[in-house]
Amino acid sequence: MKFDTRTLILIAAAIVINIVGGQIAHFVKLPLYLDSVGTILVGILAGPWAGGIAGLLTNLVWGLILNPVAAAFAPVALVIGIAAGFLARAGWFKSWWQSIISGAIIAVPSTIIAVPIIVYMFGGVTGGGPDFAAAYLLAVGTSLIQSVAFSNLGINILDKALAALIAWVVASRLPTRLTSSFGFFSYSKA
Amino acid sequence: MLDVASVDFAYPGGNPVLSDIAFSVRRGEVLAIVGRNGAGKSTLLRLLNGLRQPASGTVTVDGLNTADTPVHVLAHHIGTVFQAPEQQIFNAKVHDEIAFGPRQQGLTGAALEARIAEVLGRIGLADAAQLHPLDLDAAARRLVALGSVLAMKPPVLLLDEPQRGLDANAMARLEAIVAEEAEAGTCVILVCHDMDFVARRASRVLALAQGRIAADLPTLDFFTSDELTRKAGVEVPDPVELARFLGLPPVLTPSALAAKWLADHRSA
Amino acid sequence: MSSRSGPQSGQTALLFLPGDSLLHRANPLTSLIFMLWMISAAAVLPTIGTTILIVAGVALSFAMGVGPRVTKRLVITMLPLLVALLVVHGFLVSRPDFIPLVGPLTYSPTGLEYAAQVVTRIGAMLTASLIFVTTTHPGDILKSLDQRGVSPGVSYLIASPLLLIEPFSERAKAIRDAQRARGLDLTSTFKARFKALPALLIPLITLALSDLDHRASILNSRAFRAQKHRTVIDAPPDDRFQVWLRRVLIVLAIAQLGIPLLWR
Amino acid sequence: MALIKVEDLFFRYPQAKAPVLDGLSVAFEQGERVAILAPNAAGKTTLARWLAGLYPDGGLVAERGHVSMDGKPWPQWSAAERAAAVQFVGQVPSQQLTGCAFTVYEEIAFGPCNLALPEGEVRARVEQALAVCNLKHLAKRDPFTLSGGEQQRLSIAAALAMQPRVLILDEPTSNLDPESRDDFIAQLDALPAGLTVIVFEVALRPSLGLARRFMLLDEGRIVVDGTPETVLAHPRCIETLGMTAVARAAFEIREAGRWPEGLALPLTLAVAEQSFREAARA
Repeated sequence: MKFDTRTLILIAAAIVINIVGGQIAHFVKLPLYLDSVGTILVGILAGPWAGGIAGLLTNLVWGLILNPVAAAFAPVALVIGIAAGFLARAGWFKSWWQSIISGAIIAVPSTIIAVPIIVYMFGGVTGGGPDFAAAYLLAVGTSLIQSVAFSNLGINILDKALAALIAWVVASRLPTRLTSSFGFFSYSKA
Repeated sequence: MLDVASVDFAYPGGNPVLSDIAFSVRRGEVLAIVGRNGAGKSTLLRLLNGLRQPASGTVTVDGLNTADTPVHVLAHHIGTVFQAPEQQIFNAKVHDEIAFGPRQQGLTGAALEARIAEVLGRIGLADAAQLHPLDLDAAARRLVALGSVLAMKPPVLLLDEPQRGLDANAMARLEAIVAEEAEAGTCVILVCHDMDFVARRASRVLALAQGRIAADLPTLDFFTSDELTRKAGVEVPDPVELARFLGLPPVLTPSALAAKWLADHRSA
Repeated sequence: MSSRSGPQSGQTALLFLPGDSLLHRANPLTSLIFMLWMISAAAVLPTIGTTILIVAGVALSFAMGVGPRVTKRLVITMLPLLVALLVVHGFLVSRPDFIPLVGPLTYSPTGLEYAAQVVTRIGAMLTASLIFVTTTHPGDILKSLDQRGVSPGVSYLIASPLLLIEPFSERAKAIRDAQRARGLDLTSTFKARFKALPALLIPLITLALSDLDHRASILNSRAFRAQKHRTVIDAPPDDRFQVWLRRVLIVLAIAQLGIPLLWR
Repeated sequence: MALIKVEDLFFRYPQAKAPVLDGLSVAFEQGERVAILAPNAAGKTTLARWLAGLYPDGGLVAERGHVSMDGKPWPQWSAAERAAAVQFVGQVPSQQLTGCAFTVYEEIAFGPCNLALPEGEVRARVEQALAVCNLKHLAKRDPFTLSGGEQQRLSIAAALAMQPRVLILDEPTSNLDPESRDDFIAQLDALPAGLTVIVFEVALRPSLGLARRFMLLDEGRIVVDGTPETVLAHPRCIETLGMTAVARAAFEIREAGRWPEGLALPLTLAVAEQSFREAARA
């Protein structure tokens, strides 16, 4: 797997967009992460492998600058990029509603990868939002692994559907001058 | 229309960027803000449109104190065209980009379309309405950014280096728009490095040096003072220099120079 | 130049702190393998061991001049995890040894023990990573990779995002200001703020893509990836002692992870 | 033999109706300093990229014609050979940085390192480029924290470290304030004499200090090629790019029938006084 120079630069830019995305969510005071918009966008423009690498490296770079814990979740981000790329290849990023469905689909494999990391490495918690949902499910008598899986899946579906929708909105409004060098993008053209 | 009263500004923990700034601009005036890089021009611009607040003193735009008015509300009274049009263009069509501002003002339907058509005509991009703004050349992109602000019909217009990278045709459009706006009573403020452009279009020059006002004079008076232009670190436009070399009365523009020369040599 | 100093060469976005300590001067590979050894130890040690590892790690960080930053990051990251783990395992996950506390609330000593085990384990691993990232400049890691003939594309993918975060963050602010100054309201209803997102994100991404075009030409014209290997200047120094230290640490790490598995 | 030769180049972008370069032919010799003036949308950046060997690239190919250096068309050059032959510096300073060097020093060293030159040679080249572009005091800075003018000097230094024979600059002065612009023009004069420099510009006045050979690029063709006086006085140049202020004043006097026949319109202030006095005597 050897990427051309443009794809390499695209991946690097997507990593930065993932990281700065949180800042933009803060500008509009919305409780969003927006940390996979760049990854999904690379999946749409340049395919599954580029998308996967963008996701993986986002979390590794995050580990270097802000929080090494993010590195533990790098495999999850990898899966998001790969899934987005395959869905784009299958033509599931051609319209806004397809993108929302694609986002919900992406949530499934990413949760499957995330749950064992959360349960076996972090004892079932992440120190973030899904913990409250998981705690509620536990309190009503669900097992730990199920609580983590349900709470993360629920939040992931919302988050990824939204991220995929935003990635689609951005991609569909890009000037052709800037996207013409990405042949893979033609799979997402209506 | 625009009033700046004894304004000081400093970034947190930094040296003062602007001190003791006071001036007002009337309807129909074209004021050029000039000075070296780092003299405080871009900070002053941000104080005028409310993106920054003065540490002391007040800035009043169209009767509104910038300290009590949210930036997006102030935007309807003072329109800013920034240096990099790419930082604000986000629609896939020139038409929609122009429509963004008036829509915020509640304009819809035929009135909106009429406004868009008028602006597209003025910036000379009527044929490009359905194109992606970023597929246009650099000068056209700059004009789209200008158009998106013109469409809001703000009583104060703030243009940051609008002349950059424009060829003769695009420049003529820009100059015509500046002249029309001033004629219509808009107060136009240019932040500008191109002194030929300032000499042709500005009625008054505000020169900043080290965060203070070094001069606030009619354009001709400013450019004919060696001391002030040196202090502000700006080039003297060639026609001003040439008129002086030739012993002609002071002028600002090539046309004025030619006219004075012709008048002077009529007898010859 | 392997130990960078002076505020000018440092990146504000990085956890790295310039300095001249033993770990700052060590070859990045040595630091990396030291970190991996510590992480492997944390994976297998009991609570008491991981606690000692954290204390030792924090002490080491102070000796290396990065103590305050490591401690601060450690506390900020671990506190929410600690609280969540105590609640989840101490009170929520049902266990045979539940003891009534007040009212309907019960707690489990084994659950609390488990929470302590997980917290100290993650804490020790985090301490190891923090010591590594605060004392090792990414530029030096990349030079070590280059030196070992790793493809220049890989170093590009790590270095470029690190360098671009600050400029992009500045750009995001400039875009926000430009949009507000043309009437975009970022303070009104949920729906309006949500609809404002494209106005902020699209310029950022189109600018990134227009950079891409230019940067690709620049990289190509600077012969990026034109040769299989590239020259490394100011390569981080290495010596026989460090080479041997790394070998010993690798063997130790494997043994630590392997022996408990064989035991079972 | 010409150093760079463009022969009947006809190029359009995919999906575009009109060609950007419409059968363009031109040649450049070693050591020449050339300014190519072009109005907006005339094909300026596209031609610059062709000259720099960045095209053909993928689907971006000429329908007709080609560009060659030393008589060898670009596609026959390897990436490393081309990088050592020609360097291109674009318009926006921050976009000319590689984005993978933590210091100014590393930014300049990046290219020579990619050529796998010995470390001593890399250092010698970097030191020389730092000196020529007056960047020694900034060597340890993060490139992205420099001002626009400094970044511009840096991208030229990084290009020079490749020791190219041709340097192509796209609107190098448009993002500079007057002081950095004057520094920059002085810098160009200090470049090695054997280096061919081709500058693309929209603005007339800054370009006058840049070159001795001028061209006007318009609608995908070179319309006129010669001295600054002939190019700037060409009607099409006046129509698309206007005139310098002193030329405009003289032109209006000529329109009034008072400028002597045969007296060239002055382009710069330096010659204007003399011309106007001559016109007054006539």
